[in-house]
Amino acid sequence: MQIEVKLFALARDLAGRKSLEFDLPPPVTVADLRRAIAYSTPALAPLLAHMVLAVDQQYATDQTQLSEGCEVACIPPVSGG
Amino acid sequence: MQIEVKLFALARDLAGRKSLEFDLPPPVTVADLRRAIAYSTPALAPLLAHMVLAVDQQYATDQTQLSEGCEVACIPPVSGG
Amino acid sequence: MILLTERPIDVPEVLAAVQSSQAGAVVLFLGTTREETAGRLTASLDYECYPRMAEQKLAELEDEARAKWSLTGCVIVHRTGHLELGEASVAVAVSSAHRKAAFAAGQWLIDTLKQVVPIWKRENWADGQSDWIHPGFPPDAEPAVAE
Amino acid sequence: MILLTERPIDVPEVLAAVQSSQAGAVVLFLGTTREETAGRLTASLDYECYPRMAEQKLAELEDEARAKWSLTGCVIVHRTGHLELGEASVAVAVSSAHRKAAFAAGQWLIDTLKQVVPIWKRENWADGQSDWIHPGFPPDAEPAVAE
Repeated sequence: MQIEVKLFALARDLAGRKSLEFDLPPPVTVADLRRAIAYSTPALAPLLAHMVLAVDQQYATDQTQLSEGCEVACIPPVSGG
Repeated sequence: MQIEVKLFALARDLAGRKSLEFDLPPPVTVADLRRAIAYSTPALAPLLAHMVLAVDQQYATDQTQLSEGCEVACIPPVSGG
Repeated sequence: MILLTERPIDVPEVLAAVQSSQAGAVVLFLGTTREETAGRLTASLDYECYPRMAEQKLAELEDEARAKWSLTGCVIVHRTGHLELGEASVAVAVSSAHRKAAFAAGQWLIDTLKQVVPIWKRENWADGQSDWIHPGFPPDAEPAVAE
Repeated sequence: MILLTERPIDVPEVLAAVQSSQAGAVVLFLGTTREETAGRLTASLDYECYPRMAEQKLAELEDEARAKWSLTGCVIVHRTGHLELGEASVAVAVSSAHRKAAFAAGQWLIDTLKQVVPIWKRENWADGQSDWIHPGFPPDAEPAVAE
Protein backbone atom coordinates (compact mmCIF):
# COMPACT_ATOMS: atom_id res chain seq x y z
CA MET A 1 0.00 0.00 0.00
CA GLN A 2 1.43 3.38 -1.04
CA ILE A 3 1.46 5.91 1.79
CA GLU A 4 2.67 9.49 1.65
CA VAL A 5 3.31 11.22 4.99
CA LYS A 6 3.29 15.03 5.07
CA LEU A 7 5.85 16.77 7.27
CA PHE A 8 5.65 20.27 8.78
CA ALA A 9 7.75 22.72 10.77
CA LEU A 10 10.65 21.13 12.67
CA ALA A 11 9.72 17.65 11.38
CA ARG A 12 10.24 18.85 7.80
CA ASP A 13 13.51 20.58 8.73
CA LEU A 14 14.83 17.49 10.53
CA ALA A 15 13.90 15.15 7.66
CA GLY A 16 15.09 17.63 5.04
CA ARG A 17 11.96 17.04 2.95
CA LYS A 18 8.25 17.85 2.81
CA SER A 19 6.99 14.29 2.80
CA LEU A 20 8.01 10.65 3.16
CA GLU A 21 6.81 7.82 0.92
CA PHE A 22 6.27 4.23 2.04
CA ASP A 23 5.09 1.03 0.42
CA LEU A 24 3.82 -1.28 3.18
CA PRO A 25 1.89 -4.58 2.97
CA PRO A 26 -1.71 -4.13 4.19
CA PRO A 27 -3.23 -4.07 6.74
CA VAL A 28 -1.30 -1.05 8.05
CA THR A 29 -1.99 0.71 11.35
CA VAL A 30 -0.64 4.05 12.53
CA ALA A 31 1.67 2.11 14.89
CA ASP A 32 3.11 0.22 11.89
CA LEU A 33 3.67 3.49 10.06
CA ARG A 34 5.38 5.04 13.10
CA ARG A 35 7.88 2.17 13.15
CA ALA A 36 8.50 2.62 9.41
CA ILE A 37 9.10 6.35 9.86
CA ALA A 38 11.53 5.82 12.76
CA TYR A 39 13.42 3.15 10.78
CA SER A 40 13.62 5.10 7.51
CA THR A 41 14.32 8.54 8.99
CA PRO A 42 16.32 8.29 12.24
CA ALA A 43 16.63 12.11 12.40
CA LEU A 44 12.88 12.25 13.18
CA ALA A 45 13.00 9.71 16.04
CA PRO A 46 13.31 12.15 19.01
CA LEU A 47 10.47 14.37 17.74
CA LEU A 48 8.35 11.41 16.60
CA ALA A 49 7.52 10.49 20.21
CA HIS A 50 6.01 13.98 20.60
CA MET A 51 4.04 13.89 17.35
CA VAL A 52 0.49 12.78 16.71
CA LEU A 53 -0.33 11.36 13.30
CA ALA A 54 -3.34 12.69 11.46
CA VAL A 55 -5.27 10.51 9.02
CA ASP A 56 -7.65 12.29 6.65
CA GLN A 57 -7.27 15.53 8.71
CA GLN A 58 -8.26 13.88 11.99
CA TYR A 59 -5.98 13.04 14.90
CA ALA A 60 -5.40 9.28 14.89
CA THR A 61 -4.36 6.74 17.50
CA ASP A 62 -1.82 3.93 17.11
CA GLN A 63 -4.74 1.57 16.41
CA THR A 64 -6.14 3.61 13.51
CA GLN A 65 -6.17 1.56 10.28
CA LEU A 66 -4.86 3.22 7.14
CA SER A 67 -6.72 2.79 3.89
CA GLU A 68 -5.60 3.15 0.28
CA GLY A 69 -5.39 6.80 -0.71
CA CYS A 70 -5.80 8.22 2.80
CA GLU A 71 -3.97 11.47 3.65
CA VAL A 72 -1.43 11.08 6.45
CA ALA A 73 0.51 13.81 8.24
CA CYS A 74 2.92 14.10 11.16
CA ILE A 75 1.67 16.79 13.57
CA PRO A 76 4.38 18.10 15.89
CA PRO A 77 3.17 19.99 19.00
CA VAL A 78 1.18 22.94 17.69
CA SER A 79 1.98 26.59 18.47
CA GLY A 80 -0.64 28.61 16.62
CA GLY A 81 -2.54 31.48 18.17
CA MET B 1 -26.63 74.42 55.69
CA GLN B 2 -27.41 74.84 51.98
CA ILE B 3 -27.58 71.51 50.13
CA GLU B 4 -28.24 70.98 46.45
CA VAL B 5 -29.17 67.45 45.37
CA LYS B 6 -28.66 66.49 41.71
CA LEU B 7 -31.28 64.28 40.06
CA PHE B 8 -30.86 62.01 37.05
CA ALA B 9 -32.91 59.81 34.73
CA LEU B 10 -36.29 58.73 36.17
CA ALA B 11 -35.62 60.65 39.40
CA ARG B 12 -35.36 63.88 37.42
CA ASP B 13 -38.47 63.03 35.40
CA LEU B 14 -40.50 62.18 38.53
CA ALA B 15 -39.43 65.37 40.32
CA GLY B 16 -39.81 67.46 37.19
CA ARG B 17 -36.49 69.21 37.87
CA LYS B 18 -32.72 68.66 37.68
CA SER B 19 -31.99 69.33 41.33
CA LEU B 20 -33.53 69.96 44.74
CA GLU B 21 -32.39 72.61 47.19
CA PHE B 22 -32.53 72.29 50.98
CA ASP B 23 -31.56 74.43 53.92
CA LEU B 24 -31.10 72.14 56.93
CA PRO B 25 -29.63 72.83 60.38
CA PRO B 26 -26.26 71.07 60.82
CA PRO B 27 -25.19 68.43 61.56
CA VAL B 28 -26.88 66.73 58.58
CA THR B 29 -26.50 63.04 57.70
CA VAL B 30 -27.57 61.30 54.49
CA ALA B 31 -30.48 59.80 56.47
CA ASP B 32 -31.65 63.31 57.42
CA LEU B 33 -31.43 64.38 53.79
CA ARG B 34 -33.41 61.32 52.63
CA ARG B 35 -36.24 62.28 54.99
CA ALA B 36 -36.16 65.85 53.68
CA ILE B 37 -36.31 64.63 50.07
CA ALA B 38 -39.25 62.29 50.77
CA TYR B 39 -41.12 65.07 52.60
CA SER B 40 -40.51 67.79 50.02
CA THR B 41 -40.97 65.67 46.89
CA PRO B 42 -43.50 62.85 47.47
CA ALA B 43 -43.31 61.85 43.78
CA LEU B 44 -39.78 60.56 44.45
CA ALA B 45 -40.71 58.42 47.47
CA PRO B 46 -41.17 55.03 45.69
CA LEU B 47 -37.88 55.38 43.76
CA LEU B 48 -36.02 56.87 46.75
CA ALA B 49 -35.92 53.51 48.52
CA HIS B 50 -34.04 52.13 45.49
CA MET B 51 -31.58 55.01 45.23
CA VAL B 52 -28.16 55.43 46.77
CA LEU B 53 -26.99 58.92 47.58
CA ALA B 54 -23.56 60.00 46.42
CA VAL B 55 -21.57 62.60 48.33
CA ASP B 56 -18.62 64.16 46.53
CA GLN B 57 -18.86 61.48 43.77
CA GLN B 58 -18.67 58.56 46.21
CA TYR B 59 -21.51 56.26 47.24
CA ALA B 60 -22.59 57.21 50.74
CA THR B 61 -24.40 55.42 53.57
CA ASP B 62 -27.19 56.77 55.77
CA GLN B 63 -24.56 57.63 58.41
CA THR B 64 -22.42 59.75 56.08
CA GLN B 65 -22.13 63.36 57.39
CA LEU B 66 -22.67 66.15 54.90
CA SER B 67 -20.36 69.14 54.96
CA GLU B 68 -20.80 72.69 53.68
CA GLY B 69 -20.34 72.80 49.90
CA CYS B 70 -20.32 69.05 49.34
CA GLU B 71 -21.81 67.73 46.07
CA VAL B 72 -24.81 65.46 46.61
CA ALA B 73 -26.63 63.36 44.00
CA CYS B 74 -29.43 60.79 43.94
CA ILE B 75 -28.25 57.68 42.06
CA PRO B 76 -31.11 55.49 40.81
CA PRO B 77 -30.18 51.90 39.85
CA VAL B 78 -27.61 52.21 37.06
CA SER B 79 -28.03 50.74 33.58
CA GLY B 80 -24.89 51.69 31.67
CA GLY B 81 -22.91 49.29 29.54
CA MET C 1 -7.52 55.71 29.64
CA ILE C 2 -11.18 56.47 30.14
CA LEU C 3 -13.58 58.51 28.06
CA LEU C 4 -17.23 59.57 28.07
CA THR C 5 -18.26 60.79 24.64
CA GLU C 6 -21.34 61.83 22.74
CA ARG C 7 -19.73 60.78 19.46
CA PRO C 8 -19.65 57.27 17.95
CA ILE C 9 -16.97 55.11 19.56
CA ASP C 10 -13.92 54.86 17.29
CA VAL C 11 -13.12 51.18 17.72
CA PRO C 12 -9.88 51.08 15.66
CA GLU C 13 -8.62 53.98 17.79
CA VAL C 14 -9.54 52.11 21.00
CA LEU C 15 -7.65 49.04 19.79
CA ALA C 16 -4.64 51.08 18.70
CA ALA C 17 -4.49 52.65 22.17
CA VAL C 18 -3.96 49.26 23.86
CA GLN C 19 -1.87 47.44 21.27
CA SER C 20 1.84 47.19 21.96
CA SER C 21 4.73 44.89 21.15
CA GLN C 22 4.89 44.15 24.90
CA ALA C 23 1.38 42.68 24.87
CA GLY C 24 0.66 39.32 23.26
CA ALA C 25 -3.07 39.45 23.97
CA VAL C 26 -5.76 42.04 23.35
CA VAL C 27 -9.37 41.57 24.47
CA LEU C 28 -12.07 43.98 23.33
CA PHE C 29 -15.65 44.03 24.56
CA LEU C 30 -18.30 46.01 22.70
CA GLY C 31 -21.80 46.51 24.04
CA THR C 32 -24.18 47.27 21.19
CA THR C 33 -27.79 48.34 20.99
CA ARG C 34 -30.10 45.36 20.68
CA GLU C 35 -33.26 45.48 18.64
CA GLU C 36 -35.24 43.28 21.01
CA THR C 37 -35.36 43.19 24.82
CA ALA C 38 -37.61 40.64 26.49
CA GLY C 39 -39.72 40.44 23.34
CA ARG C 40 -40.19 44.20 22.97
CA LEU C 41 -38.72 46.12 20.01
CA THR C 42 -36.38 49.06 20.58
CA ALA C 43 -36.17 51.97 18.11
CA SER C 44 -33.27 53.82 19.73
CA LEU C 45 -31.56 54.49 23.07
CA ASP C 46 -30.47 57.48 25.09
CA TYR C 47 -27.74 57.31 27.70
CA GLU C 48 -27.39 59.87 30.45
CA CYS C 49 -24.62 60.03 33.02
CA TYR C 50 -23.54 61.96 36.09
CA PRO C 51 -20.38 63.15 34.32
CA ARG C 52 -18.06 63.98 37.21
CA MET C 53 -18.85 60.81 39.17
CA ALA C 54 -18.96 58.56 36.09
CA GLU C 55 -15.47 59.74 35.11
CA GLN C 56 -14.21 59.17 38.62
CA LYS C 57 -15.73 55.68 38.83
CA LEU C 58 -14.34 54.73 35.40
CA ALA C 59 -10.89 55.91 36.46
CA GLU C 60 -11.20 53.85 39.66
CA LEU C 61 -12.15 50.80 37.57
CA GLU C 62 -9.04 51.21 35.43
CA ASP C 63 -6.86 51.59 38.56
CA GLU C 64 -8.41 48.52 40.19
CA ALA C 65 -8.01 46.41 37.06
CA ARG C 66 -4.36 47.42 36.76
CA ALA C 67 -3.86 46.49 40.43
CA LYS C 68 -5.55 43.08 40.02
CA TRP C 69 -3.94 42.04 36.71
CA SER C 70 -0.72 42.78 34.89
CA LEU C 71 -2.06 44.91 32.03
CA THR C 72 -0.15 46.73 29.33
CA GLY C 73 -3.09 48.84 28.18
CA CYS C 74 -6.59 49.53 29.47
CA VAL C 75 -9.20 51.71 27.75
CA ILE C 76 -12.85 52.20 28.73
CA VAL C 77 -15.10 54.34 26.54
CA HIS C 78 -18.81 54.91 27.22
CA ARG C 79 -21.10 56.69 24.82
CA THR C 80 -23.72 59.16 26.06
CA GLY C 81 -26.63 60.85 24.35
CA HIS C 82 -28.68 59.38 21.52
CA LEU C 83 -27.79 56.00 19.94
CA GLU C 84 -29.33 54.25 16.99
CA LEU C 85 -29.78 50.47 16.77
CA GLY C 86 -26.54 48.53 16.34
CA GLU C 87 -24.29 51.33 17.62
CA ALA C 88 -21.79 50.57 20.38
CA SER C 89 -22.66 52.08 23.76
CA VAL C 90 -19.50 50.87 25.49
CA ALA C 91 -16.03 49.62 24.57
CA VAL C 92 -13.60 48.00 26.99
CA ALA C 93 -10.17 47.08 25.66
CA VAL C 94 -7.29 45.58 27.62
CA SER C 95 -3.94 44.21 26.60
CA SER C 96 -1.56 41.99 28.51
CA ALA C 97 1.36 39.66 27.98
CA HIS C 98 -1.02 36.80 28.82
CA ARG C 99 -4.49 36.14 27.49
CA LYS C 100 -5.95 34.85 30.77
CA ALA C 101 -5.30 38.21 32.40
CA ALA C 102 -6.75 40.05 29.41
CA PHE C 103 -9.98 38.01 29.41
CA ALA C 104 -10.39 38.18 33.19
CA ALA C 105 -9.77 41.94 33.31
CA GLY C 106 -12.08 42.65 30.36
CA GLN C 107 -14.92 40.67 31.87
CA TRP C 108 -14.43 42.14 35.34
CA LEU C 109 -14.37 45.68 33.93
CA ILE C 110 -17.65 45.42 32.02
CA ASP C 111 -19.37 43.50 34.85
CA THR C 112 -18.30 46.10 37.42
CA LEU C 113 -19.00 49.06 35.14
CA LYS C 114 -22.59 47.87 34.84
CA GLN C 115 -22.89 47.74 38.63
CA VAL C 116 -21.23 50.93 39.81
CA VAL C 117 -20.86 53.63 37.15
CA PRO C 118 -23.66 56.24 37.27
CA ILE C 119 -24.92 55.92 33.70
CA TRP C 120 -28.55 55.33 32.75
CA LYS C 121 -30.19 54.00 29.65
CA ARG C 122 -33.56 55.07 28.26
CA GLU C 123 -35.19 52.66 25.84
CA ASN C 124 -37.18 54.40 23.12
CA TRP C 125 -39.50 51.55 22.15
CA ALA C 126 -40.71 51.01 18.61
CA ASP C 127 -44.29 51.56 19.86
CA GLY C 128 -43.45 55.17 20.77
CA GLN C 129 -43.11 54.77 24.54
CA SER C 130 -39.87 55.54 26.39
CA ASP C 131 -38.63 54.06 29.68
CA TRP C 132 -35.66 54.75 31.85
CA ILE C 133 -34.07 51.43 32.74
CA HIS C 134 -33.46 51.08 36.48
CA PRO C 135 -32.83 47.41 37.31
CA GLY C 136 -35.11 46.37 40.18
CA PHE C 137 -37.43 49.38 39.73
CA PRO C 138 -40.32 49.29 39.46
CA PRO C 139 -40.17 46.05 41.51
CA ASP C 140 -42.56 44.20 39.17
CA ALA C 141 -40.72 45.12 35.95
CA GLU C 142 -39.31 42.60 33.50
CA PRO C 143 -35.91 41.50 34.86
CA ALA C 144 -34.19 41.05 31.48
CA VAL C 145 -33.29 44.65 30.69
CA ALA C 146 -29.99 44.94 32.52
CA GLU C 147 -28.04 42.19 30.70
CA MET D 1 -16.73 31.99 9.45
CA ILE D 2 -13.13 30.85 9.42
CA LEU D 3 -10.16 32.06 7.42
CA LEU D 4 -6.47 31.30 7.00
CA THR D 5 -4.74 34.20 5.31
CA GLU D 6 -1.26 35.38 4.40
CA ARG D 7 -2.43 38.99 4.47
CA PRO D 8 -2.71 41.26 7.52
CA ILE D 9 -5.89 40.57 9.49
CA ASP D 10 -8.51 43.23 8.75
CA VAL D 11 -9.85 43.77 12.26
CA PRO D 12 -12.68 46.20 11.39
CA GLU D 13 -13.89 43.66 8.83
CA VAL D 14 -13.77 40.87 11.45
CA LEU D 15 -15.83 42.99 13.85
CA ALA D 16 -18.31 43.98 11.14
CA ALA D 17 -18.83 40.29 10.34
CA VAL D 18 -20.08 39.51 13.86
CA GLN D 19 -21.95 42.71 14.72
CA SER D 20 -25.72 42.60 14.48
CA SER D 21 -28.71 44.29 16.04
CA GLN D 22 -29.59 40.86 17.49
CA ALA D 23 -26.35 40.78 19.51
CA GLY D 24 -25.85 43.01 22.53
CA ALA D 25 -22.29 41.80 23.17
CA VAL D 26 -19.20 41.44 21.01
CA VAL D 27 -15.94 39.98 22.30
CA LEU D 28 -12.78 40.17 20.19
CA PHE D 29 -9.48 38.49 21.00
CA LEU D 30 -6.32 39.47 19.14
CA GLY D 31 -3.05 37.60 19.52
CA THR D 32 -0.16 39.84 18.59
CA THR D 33 3.54 39.31 18.10
CA ARG D 34 5.42 39.98 21.30
CA GLU D 35 8.88 41.49 21.29
CA GLU D 36 10.11 39.45 24.24
CA THR D 37 9.58 35.79 25.12
CA ALA D 38 11.16 34.45 28.31
CA GLY D 39 13.72 37.24 28.20
CA ARG D 40 14.74 36.70 24.58
CA LEU D 41 14.07 39.29 21.86
CA THR D 42 12.09 38.37 18.75
CA ALA D 43 12.68 40.12 15.41
CA SER D 44 9.82 38.52 13.48
CA LEU D 45 7.68 35.37 13.23
CA ASP D 46 6.67 32.87 10.59
CA TYR D 47 3.54 30.78 10.85
CA GLU D 48 3.08 27.58 8.90
CA CYS D 49 -0.04 25.45 8.81
CA TYR D 50 -1.35 22.19 7.43
CA PRO D 51 -3.98 24.03 5.38
CA ARG D 52 -6.62 21.38 4.80
CA MET D 53 -6.60 20.12 8.39
CA ALA D 54 -6.26 23.59 9.93
CA GLU D 55 -9.35 24.73 8.03
CA GLN D 56 -11.24 21.64 9.09
CA LYS D 57 -10.26 22.05 12.75
CA LEU D 58 -11.17 25.74 12.73
CA ALA D 59 -14.56 24.92 11.23
CA GLU D 60 -15.06 22.26 13.94
CA LEU D 61 -14.20 24.86 16.59
CA GLU D 62 -16.82 27.23 15.24
CA ASP D 63 -19.41 24.43 15.16
CA GLU D 64 -18.59 23.35 18.71
CA ALA D 65 -18.73 26.91 20.04
CA ARG D 66 -22.11 27.46 18.38
CA ALA D 67 -23.34 24.20 19.95
CA LYS D 68 -22.08 25.16 23.44
CA TRP D 69 -23.22 28.79 23.49
CA SER D 70 -25.96 30.82 21.85
CA LEU D 71 -23.91 32.90 19.43
CA THR D 72 -25.07 35.33 16.79
CA GLY D 73 -21.72 35.58 15.01
CA CYS D 74 -18.42 33.70 15.20
CA VAL D 75 -15.30 34.51 13.18
CA ILE D 76 -11.84 32.96 13.53
CA VAL D 77 -8.98 34.28 11.38
CA HIS D 78 -5.39 33.00 11.59
CA ARG D 79 -2.52 34.60 9.76
CA THR D 80 0.14 32.47 8.05
CA GLY D 81 3.51 33.32 6.55
CA HIS D 82 5.78 36.12 7.73
CA LEU D 83 4.73 38.55 10.50
CA GLU D 84 6.50 41.60 11.84
CA LEU D 85 6.47 42.62 15.51
CA GLY D 86 3.12 43.91 16.76
CA GLU D 87 1.09 42.33 13.95
CA ALA D 88 -1.91 40.18 14.85
CA SER D 89 -1.44 36.46 14.24
CA VAL D 90 -4.97 35.49 15.24
CA ALA D 91 -8.36 37.14 15.67
CA VAL D 92 -11.36 35.50 17.33
CA ALA D 93 -14.62 37.45 17.38
CA VAL D 94 -17.95 36.30 18.75
CA SER D 95 -21.25 38.05 19.29
CA SER D 96 -24.18 37.03 21.42
CA ALA D 97 -27.26 38.46 23.07
CA HIS D 98 -25.47 37.98 26.38
CA ARG D 99 -21.94 38.98 27.32
CA LYS D 100 -21.23 35.92 29.50
CA ALA D 101 -21.68 33.65 26.50
CA ALA D 102 -19.52 35.93 24.34
CA PHE D 103 -16.64 35.96 26.85
CA ALA D 104 -16.87 32.22 27.54
CA ALA D 105 -16.97 31.32 23.85
CA GLY D 106 -14.13 33.69 22.93
CA GLN D 107 -11.88 32.31 25.63
CA TRP D 108 -12.73 28.69 24.86
CA LEU D 109 -12.09 29.24 21.14
CA ILE D 110 -8.61 30.70 21.54
CA ASP D 111 -7.66 28.18 24.27
CA THR D 112 -8.79 25.26 22.13
CA LEU D 113 -7.33 26.66 18.91
CA LYS D 114 -3.92 26.75 20.60
CA GLN D 115 -4.27 23.09 21.55
CA VAL D 116 -5.67 21.45 18.45
CA VAL D 117 -5.23 23.44 15.24
CA PRO D 118 -2.18 22.35 13.20
CA ILE D 119 -0.39 25.70 12.98
CA TRP D 120 3.23 26.24 13.95
CA LYS D 121 5.18 29.34 14.85
CA ARG D 122 8.83 29.97 14.11
CA GLU D 123 10.52 32.65 16.20
CA ASN D 124 13.15 34.58 14.28
CA TRP D 125 15.20 35.85 17.20
CA ALA D 126 16.91 39.23 17.20
CA ASP D 127 20.27 37.41 17.52
CA GLY D 128 19.78 35.83 14.08
CA GLN D 129 18.76 32.33 15.19
CA SER D 130 15.39 30.81 14.30
CA ASP D 131 13.43 28.16 16.20
CA TRP D 132 10.22 26.30 15.49
CA ILE D 133 8.10 26.42 18.61
CA HIS D 134 6.84 22.98 19.63
CA PRO D 135 5.60 23.11 23.24
CA GLY D 136 7.21 20.29 25.21
CA PHE D 137 9.92 19.69 22.60
CA PRO D 138 12.80 19.60 23.11
CA PRO D 139 11.88 18.40 26.62
CA ASP D 140 14.36 20.79 28.31
CA ALA D 141 13.23 23.91 26.44
CA GLU D 142 11.94 27.06 28.11
CA PRO D 143 8.25 26.49 28.91
CA ALA D 144 7.04 30.05 28.34
CA VAL D 145 6.78 30.10 24.57
CA ALA D 146 3.29 28.69 24.08
CA GLU D 147 1.31 31.30 26.02
